Amino acid sequence: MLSRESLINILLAVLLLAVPLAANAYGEPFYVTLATRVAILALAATGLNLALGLGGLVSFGHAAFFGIGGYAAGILATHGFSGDPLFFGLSGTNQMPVIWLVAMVAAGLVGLLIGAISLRTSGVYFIMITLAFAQMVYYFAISWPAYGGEDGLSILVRNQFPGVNTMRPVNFFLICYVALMAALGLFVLIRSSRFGTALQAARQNEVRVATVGIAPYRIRLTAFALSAAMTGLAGALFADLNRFVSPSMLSWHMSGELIVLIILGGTGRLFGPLAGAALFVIFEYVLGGLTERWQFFLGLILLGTVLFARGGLLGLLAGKARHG
Amino acid sequence: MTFALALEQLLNGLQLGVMLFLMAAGLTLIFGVMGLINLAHGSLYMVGAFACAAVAAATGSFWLGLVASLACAAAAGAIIELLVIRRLYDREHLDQVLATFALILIFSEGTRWVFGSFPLYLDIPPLLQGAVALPGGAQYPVYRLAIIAAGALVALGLYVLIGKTRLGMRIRAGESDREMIGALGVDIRTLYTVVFALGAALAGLAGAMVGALQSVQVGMGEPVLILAFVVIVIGGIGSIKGALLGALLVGVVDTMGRLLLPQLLTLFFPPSQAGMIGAAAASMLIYVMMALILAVKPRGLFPAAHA
Amino acid sequence: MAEPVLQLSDLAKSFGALRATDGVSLDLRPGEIHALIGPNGAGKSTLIHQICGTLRQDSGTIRFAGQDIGHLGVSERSRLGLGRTFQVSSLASEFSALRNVMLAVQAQQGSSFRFFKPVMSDASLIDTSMAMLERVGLQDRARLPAAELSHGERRKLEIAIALALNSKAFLLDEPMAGMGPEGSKSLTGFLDGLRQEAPILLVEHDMDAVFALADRISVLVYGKVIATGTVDEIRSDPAVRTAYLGDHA
Amino acid sequence: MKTLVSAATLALSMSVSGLAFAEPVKIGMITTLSGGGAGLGIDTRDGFMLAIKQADNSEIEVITEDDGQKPELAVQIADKMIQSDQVDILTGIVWSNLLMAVAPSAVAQGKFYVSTNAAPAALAGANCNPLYFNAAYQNDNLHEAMGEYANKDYKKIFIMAPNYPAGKDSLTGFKRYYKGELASEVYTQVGQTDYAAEIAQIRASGADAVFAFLPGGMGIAFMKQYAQSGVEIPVMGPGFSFSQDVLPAIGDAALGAKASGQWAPDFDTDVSKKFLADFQTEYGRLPSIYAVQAYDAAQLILSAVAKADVKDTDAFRAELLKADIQSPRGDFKFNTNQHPIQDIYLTEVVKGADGVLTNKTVEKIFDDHEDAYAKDCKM
Repeated sequence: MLSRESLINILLAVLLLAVPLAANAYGEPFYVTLATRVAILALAATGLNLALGLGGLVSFGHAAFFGIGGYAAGILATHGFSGDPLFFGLSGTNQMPVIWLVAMVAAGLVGLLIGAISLRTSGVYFIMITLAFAQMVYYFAISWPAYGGEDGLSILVRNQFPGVNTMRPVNFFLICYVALMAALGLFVLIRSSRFGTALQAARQNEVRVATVGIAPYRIRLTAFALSAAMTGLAGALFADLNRFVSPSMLSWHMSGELIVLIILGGTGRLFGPLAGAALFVIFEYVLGGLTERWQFFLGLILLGTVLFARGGLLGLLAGKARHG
Repeated sequence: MTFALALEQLLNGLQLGVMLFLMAAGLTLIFGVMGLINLAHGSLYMVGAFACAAVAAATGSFWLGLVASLACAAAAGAIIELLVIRRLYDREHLDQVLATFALILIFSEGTRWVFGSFPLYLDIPPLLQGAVALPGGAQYPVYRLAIIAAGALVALGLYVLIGKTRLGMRIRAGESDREMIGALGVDIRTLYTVVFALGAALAGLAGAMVGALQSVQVGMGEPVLILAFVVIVIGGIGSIKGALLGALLVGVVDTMGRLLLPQLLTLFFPPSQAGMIGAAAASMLIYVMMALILAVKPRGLFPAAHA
Repeated sequence: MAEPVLQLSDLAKSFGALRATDGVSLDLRPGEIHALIGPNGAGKSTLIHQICGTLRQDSGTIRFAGQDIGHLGVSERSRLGLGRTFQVSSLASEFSALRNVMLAVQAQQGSSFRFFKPVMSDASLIDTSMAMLERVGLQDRARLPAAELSHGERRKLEIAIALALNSKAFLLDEPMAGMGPEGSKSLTGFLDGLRQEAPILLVEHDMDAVFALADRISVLVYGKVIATGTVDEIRSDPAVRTAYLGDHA
Repeated sequence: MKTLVSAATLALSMSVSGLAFAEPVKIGMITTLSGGGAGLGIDTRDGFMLAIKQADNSEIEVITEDDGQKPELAVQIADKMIQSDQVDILTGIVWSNLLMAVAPSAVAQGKFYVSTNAAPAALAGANCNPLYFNAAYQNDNLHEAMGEYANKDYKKIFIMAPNYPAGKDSLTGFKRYYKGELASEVYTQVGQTDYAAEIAQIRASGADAVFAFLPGGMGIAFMKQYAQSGVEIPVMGPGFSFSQDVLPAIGDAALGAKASGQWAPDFDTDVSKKFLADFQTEYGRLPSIYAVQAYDAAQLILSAVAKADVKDTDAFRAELLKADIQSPRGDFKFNTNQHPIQDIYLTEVVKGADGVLTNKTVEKIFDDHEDAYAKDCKM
């Protein structure tokens, strides 16, 4: 017998697939683009959810990984397009699978580095330090002239996936959808695995984990790097969606938005990021269509969610979260 | 580099540090007493600057504007404390981050609603116009010296307030044991509102003073907020002394780095490239410094005992 | 006499002017229950923290299972087999009782870096863990979140976790605290059998339990061990009587 | 945010839709209406709409949306306008980085892009495109003009710009024409608000003039601080540094600053005077250079719409290229890379009779100035 939350999750997954397919059939490709945006933001937030939801690590710097993934795509594509070698004689590429791998490895390694220092602290220190490190990456991207600096980097032609015409919005959407579903699947596996057990236990009670002989630092650092890699993958897809990367992907507002997605959807839930991303994009689109002041109202909605509806959207729909 | 330039840059670093201290002191006080992380602190800085510019424009007096900035920022602080912040004390940091992030959106867009999108004009008062001669032949703006003096006064005032007064005693008690002072019959809710308004007023003061030097515009508080975070992380969250030393350290290192790094790099690169790479490196310098300090002392230079 | 499992030599720890641990020497031998008692503020908690590694001693050594562990972290000491329960129970409160024990079992198997296999279908984890829960009598409560267990059940759960770690010694910090008379009685019986498994350093206020269980007792006052001996020796020790009962004994 | 401006004309066209009537030409305007850079976008929108309103053409429909100065948002809006609203022409973007995110893919999808301001070198040279027009200038132009002007009066100049591509282009442009000695070349942080460190360097540099490209809030902060510093070295910059949107916030500190521009409010031509009066009547403030550029962009589009069907790409492009408009700037024609050939003037900040700060024309620096990239453009 499926729980109410599982039913809602299935419904969300089906809706995210059905709406853009229908829109495509009715000749409204823009809604496909919107749905792609939802899928990618949900993927980025699912990455963050590994650290934040499972591990309780409130990272206010995940924009760094999102942006690094984006730049990995942008830089590889630029070199692939121009034919100039990258470094050590390596060449660029326009093949998505290669780009994704590079994006994940790059974001994961930087995550390892940032995590190694940040995880020596906890609580409010951790929040501020991850924020500060993300700012550091942001300023680096802005002032490093080689790849466009503040102006960002255009990807003139969307990158390729073997056997798929990625320029068709609906095809690219399907790629992103599959990536999101794979990430959610991975999230489920990790959550119920030994590693996930240790990670979640470290969130609930750090002393308990240490007392059974598991070093919480190593568990968290691994989770942080995995989380960074997943968010990095989303960044690479986001770059391909917009055919453009810029330092604004690295800005602290982006970090804030990723947290917002998780909270809007429902903290600590598998589909929280997806529900949150959908809600966020709908707000942006509907409110943005009504008023230039939409951020004011977004602020009010957020405040209301934090103060009065702590479970987020899924909390309202599915009731209290349960743990194994 | 001449002595005059070095002295001038040192003063510049000091002035930046003092300004950061005004921001960081409020942040760290609020964290120390209430355990709250307040992202909207930069919005209070902006409120101060806008209040000062609006009142100065209406009355023609910078000084009235300065008073207004203190009053408005304190009032804004008290209002958000009463309406929003006090619901967050018992919450996780995550909720606090989110709620105060939402406040930033509301403040920024709200200010734009009221004042429009164009930057406001705020000039330095006639009394503080111009520059004075420094030893070594350089000149230095009077107004910047005044900011340094004002910051020093505030630091001294905070020292007296926290060390010598009844309110300060309660604040210290609040930092070490929240339940205890409640049990002792101190009205903790009022204390919290007062501390929050005090922190807000300091941010507002910083905003107003800096507003006269820069442009008064929406979003002006955000870069400062992040620097203030770096300051209190370096100094040790909850420690006023740490905030002061951290602020001065960040101010001087940032200013000197921006001067020296590009010059240093001209040894290795042509001037145009050295300028660009140097500027890139200088903008990251304080973050690197923060990382190094944390690698050695994860709780900052002066960790507050209870934190 | 067999080599002690745990041996503290001349351990000292000060907080400013306060000497919380003042030259403590103490050992725990195989098969025994060694009770550590003392009035409030005697430094029992500080001592426990040093043994399990959350506090670092200023001087002195801690030897456990044949090696010096004074410089090791909490998790490393746990892996060597130092099993511990807490004064206020410390559990992953959202997890079920079963999953709390499974965490210990997986740590014992040294395999927390497995990312894909769901633990809830991992027989090697579940069977061992259920066995531990059965030993403390919690098998019927296995699927309840730790937060929903009663006080006494949480105590038992902690012991089950310590059992799962195949501990070479148990460090039990006031296991009787907050238990009703019935609970204390059954727990006393359980601990009595547990000493066959591994020796127990028992910090306890409940004197009935202490006198019923302890092979030896050490009395800690103001950071110093003022007496160590059998139950009868301690009962008749004049220094102990003074410390506990004052002059008008 | 979304405003269907010609609602009345839309209603009209619907009422006659039974007839075989040409579909209206849809123009998508993406510009910055919120956030720190909103002032520039608002002037862009208002200048553009002034021309549209004056034309009163029922076949034109303008959809305006706010990009919030965020590239990814601009891309999203462009996607929506192209895919959903099916616009024919895009325009309005203020910033080079947003333009680089939107324009290349828009023209790749067969839409016209007429730039009202941003003009990165990347789109002016080898990567020029038949569907991409720039009605403003090429980014380097105003800096080149200041370099040329500096040759006259100065020997040793301190040059400064933010550390981003437009800043780099700025100093490159300046150096392309300036022949004297450089006291120093300094790159500041993007969004920097405190220039004490740079001012100290200026003071110590022994320069006889300062060239600073610091648009928006950066320029406001720099000029105010510079005025207080006691440094007496004259400051100059490209027109954006002292345009009408920032002058009120800088205040008297800007007085006397020299800048370059293709237009100033004191231009003594009938077209310019009429534009100035119309703009002030409509919006109650002085227009900035951004308003003029957008006004001309709208005029260009209108001139082409009158003669060709926008769906006939080649014909429409040919009409645009003729640049058959009356610009407040005076002479205006397109180069081979579809960027303007125009005169560039030296201006000085003065206080007008009513106490409002404004730019006064001093002299012409360049006559029929072309940009440096046109020769690389093969179309």
